[in-house]
Amino acid sequence: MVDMISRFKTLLATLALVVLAAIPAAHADDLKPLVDGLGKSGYAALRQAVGALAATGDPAVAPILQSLSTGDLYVRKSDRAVFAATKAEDGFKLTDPATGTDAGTATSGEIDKIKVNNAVREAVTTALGSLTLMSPDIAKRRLAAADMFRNGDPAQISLLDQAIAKESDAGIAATLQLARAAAVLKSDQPDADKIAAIHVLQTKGGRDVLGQLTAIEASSADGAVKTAAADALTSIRGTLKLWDGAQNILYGVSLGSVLLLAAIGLAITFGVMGVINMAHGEMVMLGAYTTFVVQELIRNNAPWLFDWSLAIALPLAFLVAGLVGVLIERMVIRYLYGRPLETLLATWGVSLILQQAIRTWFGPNNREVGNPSWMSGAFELGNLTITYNRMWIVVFSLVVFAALMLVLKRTSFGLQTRAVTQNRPMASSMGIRTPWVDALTFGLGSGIAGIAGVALSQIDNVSPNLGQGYIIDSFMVVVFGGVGNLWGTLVGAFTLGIANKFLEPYAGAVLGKILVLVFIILFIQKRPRGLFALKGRAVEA
Amino acid sequence: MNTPIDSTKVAHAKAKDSLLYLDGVSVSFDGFKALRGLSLVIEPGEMRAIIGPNGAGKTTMMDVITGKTKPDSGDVYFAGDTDLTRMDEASIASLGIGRKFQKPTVFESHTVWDNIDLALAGVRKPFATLFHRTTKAEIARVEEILETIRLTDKRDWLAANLSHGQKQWLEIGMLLAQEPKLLLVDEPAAGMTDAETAETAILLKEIAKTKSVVVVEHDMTFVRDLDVKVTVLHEGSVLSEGSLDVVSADPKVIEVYLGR
Amino acid sequence: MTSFNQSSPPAPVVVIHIRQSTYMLHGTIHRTVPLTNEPGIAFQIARSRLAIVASQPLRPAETPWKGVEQGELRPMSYISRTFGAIATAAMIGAGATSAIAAEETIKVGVLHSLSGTMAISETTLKDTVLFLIDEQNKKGGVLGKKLEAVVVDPASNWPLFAEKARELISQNGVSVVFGCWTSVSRKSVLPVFKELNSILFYPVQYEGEESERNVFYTGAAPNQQAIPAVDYLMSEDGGSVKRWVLEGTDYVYPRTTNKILEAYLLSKGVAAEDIMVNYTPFGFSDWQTEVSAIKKFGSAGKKTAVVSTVNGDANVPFYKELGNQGVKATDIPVVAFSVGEEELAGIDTKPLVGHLAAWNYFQSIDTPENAEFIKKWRAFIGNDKRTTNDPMEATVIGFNAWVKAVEKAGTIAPDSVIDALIGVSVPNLTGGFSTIMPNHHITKPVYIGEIQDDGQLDVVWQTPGLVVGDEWSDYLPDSKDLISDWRAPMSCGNFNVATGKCGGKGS
Amino acid sequence: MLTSFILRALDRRTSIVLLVILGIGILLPVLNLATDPSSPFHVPTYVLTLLGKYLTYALLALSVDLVWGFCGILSLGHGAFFALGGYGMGMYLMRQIGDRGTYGNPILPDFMVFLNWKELPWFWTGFDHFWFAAIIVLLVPGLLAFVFGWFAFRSRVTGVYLSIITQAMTYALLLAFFRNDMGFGGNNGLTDFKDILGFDIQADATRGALFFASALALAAGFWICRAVIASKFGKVLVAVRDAESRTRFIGYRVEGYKLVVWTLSAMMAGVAGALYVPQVGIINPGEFAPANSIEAVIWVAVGGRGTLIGPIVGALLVNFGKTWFTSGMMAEYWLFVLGSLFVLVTLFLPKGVVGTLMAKKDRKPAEKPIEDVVAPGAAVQAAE
Repeated sequence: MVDMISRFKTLLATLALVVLAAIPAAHADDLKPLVDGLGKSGYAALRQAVGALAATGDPAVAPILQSLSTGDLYVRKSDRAVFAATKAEDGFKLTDPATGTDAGTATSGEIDKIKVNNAVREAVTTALGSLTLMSPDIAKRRLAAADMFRNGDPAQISLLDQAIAKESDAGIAATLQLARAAAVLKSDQPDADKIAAIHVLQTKGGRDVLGQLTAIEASSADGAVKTAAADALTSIRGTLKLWDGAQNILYGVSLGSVLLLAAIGLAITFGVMGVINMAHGEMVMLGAYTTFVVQELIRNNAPWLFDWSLAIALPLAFLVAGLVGVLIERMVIRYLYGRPLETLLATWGVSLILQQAIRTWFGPNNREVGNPSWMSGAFELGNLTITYNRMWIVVFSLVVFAALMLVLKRTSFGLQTRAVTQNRPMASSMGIRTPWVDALTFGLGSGIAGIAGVALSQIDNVSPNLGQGYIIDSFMVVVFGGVGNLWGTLVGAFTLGIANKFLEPYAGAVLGKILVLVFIILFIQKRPRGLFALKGRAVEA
Repeated sequence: MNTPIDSTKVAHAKAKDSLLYLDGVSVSFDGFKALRGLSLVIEPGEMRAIIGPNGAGKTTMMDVITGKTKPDSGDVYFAGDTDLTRMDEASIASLGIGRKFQKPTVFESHTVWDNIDLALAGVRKPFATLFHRTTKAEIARVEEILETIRLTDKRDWLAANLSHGQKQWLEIGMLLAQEPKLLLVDEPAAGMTDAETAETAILLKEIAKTKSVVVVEHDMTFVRDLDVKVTVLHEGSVLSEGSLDVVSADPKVIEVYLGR
Repeated sequence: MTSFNQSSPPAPVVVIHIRQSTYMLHGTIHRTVPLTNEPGIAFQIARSRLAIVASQPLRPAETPWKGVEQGELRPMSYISRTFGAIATAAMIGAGATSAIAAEETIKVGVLHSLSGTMAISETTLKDTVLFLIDEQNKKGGVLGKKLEAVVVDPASNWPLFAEKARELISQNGVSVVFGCWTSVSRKSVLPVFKELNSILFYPVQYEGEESERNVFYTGAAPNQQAIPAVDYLMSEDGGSVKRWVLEGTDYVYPRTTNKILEAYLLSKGVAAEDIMVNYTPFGFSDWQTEVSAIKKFGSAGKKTAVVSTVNGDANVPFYKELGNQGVKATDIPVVAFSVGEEELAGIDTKPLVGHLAAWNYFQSIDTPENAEFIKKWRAFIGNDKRTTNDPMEATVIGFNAWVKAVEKAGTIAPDSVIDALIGVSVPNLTGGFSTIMPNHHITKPVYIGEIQDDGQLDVVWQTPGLVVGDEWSDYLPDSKDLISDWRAPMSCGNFNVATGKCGGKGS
Repeated sequence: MLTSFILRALDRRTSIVLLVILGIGILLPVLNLATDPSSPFHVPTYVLTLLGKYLTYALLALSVDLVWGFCGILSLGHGAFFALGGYGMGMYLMRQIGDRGTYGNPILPDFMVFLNWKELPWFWTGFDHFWFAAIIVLLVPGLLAFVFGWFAFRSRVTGVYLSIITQAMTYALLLAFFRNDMGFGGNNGLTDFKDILGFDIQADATRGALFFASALALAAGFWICRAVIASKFGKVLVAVRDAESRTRFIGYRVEGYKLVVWTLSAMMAGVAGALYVPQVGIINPGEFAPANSIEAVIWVAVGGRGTLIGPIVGALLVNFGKTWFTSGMMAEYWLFVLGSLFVLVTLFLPKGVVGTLMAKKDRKPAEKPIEDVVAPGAAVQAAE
């Protein structure tokens, strides 16, 4: 109790100091009660308090609200006073949110965190929007405008008008116009304005205006407004329908690229060497885990490198998976050439071992692999949302494919590989060290699987079961595309990907997959050697 | 199974009295033309030797005749009116065309006896074989063949344990067991000792008394031993035809084949 | 959902008179009802969903103990021994479950997958049980005997669960089993537990629609997780959601839960066209179409939320896709029932802040009990970052309840323990008490947490008191008339209040 | 004709094996029922059900061996036939529950009730009769195998391609049966069976009977396989395995042979599944998982393919090991062991245990274990 009082004294002292010290403190001071208002219990009260703070229009409020939404504001039980608190060695270090001046310390028992939920966060964003609408920082303004648009608030119309008048950046101005329109629709302004607003939104089009339009269409009584809204909706929905097709193709391509990545390594080990590697999925998994380890190291030692983590992981993943591949080839597969079914069994065994090894080593749980900044988020292309990670994976898969083509077609190693796979004795008699080539080719295939793992770690679980999910699909791709033909794999992957994505909306995810599988089974009957089968004795042999 | 005769074919008329009739047969694998307009007629009871450098299309020709490969164009008729291009291996085989591979292929994990027994003309349908019991006649026939191919004492050996030459013979024995009208023999002398080669030649001539035989061979001495009409293939079509002396005198042949 | 203030500890167990139970409403003695053999009354008692704080009087442990005949205190046959040896070599070395071993320790079976796809979730629970046994033995065990864990690995293979359960009970003579995660594994072992009359504690939230004499369900029933979550979202604080996407993995738990939620939402006046249900396969990883469908559904001018019953492995790609397609919690919040601290450990949660999860326990809950548990647990596991989660708490509650019941019954004979368990009330990790109800489900607080950027979940809402697990949902036509009360005289898991008969709908 | 076909198979070794299997099939249940639990010869129910399960696995292994060991068709999808048989039986057992289900609905199984299904889907009709289920158990796997095989063999899909599409087949079925809309109980499958043919499924006597039935089925399966192998048909199969195109060129239509043996084997697998379900008490889509089928293949490989006793021995050995390892602290290592088993057997014991032993003293052609399964097109290669 005593130290309570003393702490309170010091607080008063600091406050006094502040008052004497500076003028800004003056209104910081009359912010104080509002800020303490945040200490009231109940989310409704909290939202009101936020509104009240925002109403002051005082830029000093912005940081306070920021720290509120990030959950750094605490209320002191003793006097319900609100502070920004940061963990200190003994309990928390308090600072006055308004002035940022030190306000002593408190133990975790003495203060309660001010909990925020989505509703509050929303209120905060709106408030921040109105506050930063005029901010000199263009990025802030852009965000603010977007927020204003998302929850168009009639109360803000006048504010918006000012902002529009002042706004220099055309893009932001447009957004503000939309925001204004959205606000108008919710307001009780005359129908003429509302219809105008509707037209503004209609010209913008796209999914995010649908919401506001449907709302007004639903709410408003029959009349000009309703019809206008209805027309706008029908026209927008019409255009969106067209876009949906494009969207499906896009998704298909993206899925295809994943399949391609998963299958391309197999296309070498199975397609070129004729080795059934059931442990292929585990190679992918190894790649993913390599990424995890790399990121872990970076997190702990050099966080600034994080955006490069994947770039660093790629070669490592290739090496790790490649080496394991070479090992498997040397220790198991080389004794089984010409006995594909045995190879199949042996490698299946290897896959079990690898899985359990990873499980005992890293534990059975998923491991966190983060997206670097340039792989998170999405951008709009017309009405298409394209996520960066998907986009990069598509690009990446194609690059890998091209690189592989080059290696096989242009390099001497590639030449040797093809020589060996086509006529082993001949090749060896020509002085090619066939065992060496075998090992390297298998290593290459596995290494590429490893690279695929790096990419897949961006969209999927990094767990010991990662590989299992892809092995069957990748076999389907290779067989469907035609063994011994990388182009076949490419076409196969994208065909299956797109087919899958077009089925999904109608048949549902499960049935879609089944249909694709059945289709492949039947297809193999028709063309036992796949889409791009080479005819003739050379291949049959 | 006989396929309906297509009497509009002019070619067909000529095919009538031949045993095997190929006309303008072409086959290509991804652009590579294995056969280009090959024409060949085998008379009943005839024995024919076919020679030619590697890639001349000898094996492909056999594939076409035995139904393994379907020709892109051209006619293949057997015994005058049977269109082989429309049949699969099994039915062609049961028509009476036997084929011996270059590399001897016998059923390694079966005994010599079973190999012959399996090849024996007769039941071929799954359920028939399921309930089939070997008849006295069959046993006699197998023993007879074992005599011909001089493997009676090895009847209970696994084929896998036979020597290369013996496998060749066993395979010929299997052909005989099929009782074919026409035998296609691919390099029977390959990898045989001179003695074996000579014996094989005798054996084949023996067989040729009752059946038509087409022998594909590299080994000139062997072909000479056979002493029959020779057809020279080159790049998928007939280069020259006639007795070995005539053929070997042919400048074209000398150029592409012998004159190396 | 009647409930009593959880801060007040349960009244001491006062048995006034045999065949009589004391009921309590909101902390005050409400009424004392004599239990008669007349089912009508019995059903009234069970029907009035009051939290029970005083339990059935103890039954003297004269009932013959099946476990004994099953192969505990007798010299085992040769064959049995050889197999016993095989089955138990790992624990007791070559010697089979010999009488000596049995007398010195009380065996506790642990039936969680340590390999295969479910290892990801179940391994932790195995460790939890081992931890609890360790703790209990430090306190001197139970009934003066040390506890001994018998661990088996059903390898995520459902039939193997049944085999292993049989092995635990009849070969190793365990007196209780803690185990199972998926519903199918529970379904697969059920017949075994019934046949061999043993006890299973099932620690995972599940679809309900079950109440077996030999099973105690310490995880949440739908009304202890799903329905409160929906209530919250419908409230003003939750954003007064008007439009609902029920997204789930295609298996029984989501199917049933969504059926219940659909009925519940409709009963709350939500229009049918404002509900979208969608299912995806296990381990589904390509969520592009689904997420965009959600966005589409959400752009109808009404506040929309996603109720996710997506199963463990598929969640990471789901949330990654949500994050990347920019579905913000403030626009379309996602509330999940199978995503806890363990699952979030595999994701970068920054884009997910504000999405919700409904559980009966969160690691972040700030109580001394929880703090101490986490401390000890991390010490035991030797990893000071190791997370805790709801099924772990459920395991803790189950374990402590069992210990308490055994001490109450003074024996480990299943029948006595099963009876003794009802009404047993043990502290949970969130500062309250959880009581085992006559329907073999327990009373739990329900918390709604929002995902934080550190992978933890912060409680934003909680039920005022404890919620009694409702085994037979009131929102499914065929189960709304069913109740369960395993106390004599009713002793029925599916008593039909309409027909007044035990055994479901009857015919 | 048929009798001769059956009797012909009954050589000395076969008779011994049959007697042993049947002997066990009778002895163990008797020891379980007749002896007092304390007697040293008592067989606990746990052991009985466990071995019963093993026997059905052995039958599955046998069916795999029939196509792989003798005809060179490596099926990675036999689990599908096994599971289909299982579902057939499971559906019968579900209907037997009648109104004893938790909802007491006399017609609908529980999982349909709480998913608000109103009446029984058409494909469930008839399953209240045992004979109907019994027919389905043979028919459905047989039919699937026939259709699948008819396409695959006619278009000469061989070797790994065949293996992979068999895997795709079982995978597709796995996904299909996971769907609750299919009406097979989704991922929970069918469980909580009460009785079979009116006998309590949990009674020791019933278990004994089921055990004997499994032994009987295994014996029958063994006998049939023996008869098939001993016949000329069997010789053709082996011929196909060793040199497919050779067999064609002497006039056998190979696809026909493959189709017959493939269908037969699928039916055997179906029966195995049907006997498996009542003994383990549950059937669910997990049985379709490709991994299960592949595991069945390793039983055969361990025991020795191309021999008929091999798969039985293999199935028993491997599953015994599984039971042993998945108990207790060794659990973590089971997958290591299983994995190494795959590798080591294929590398060092290509003939399997029995095969290696036989190879020494035995020279029965039909049962001579093979060094090597024909690679895709290898036969063709030989023809080149």
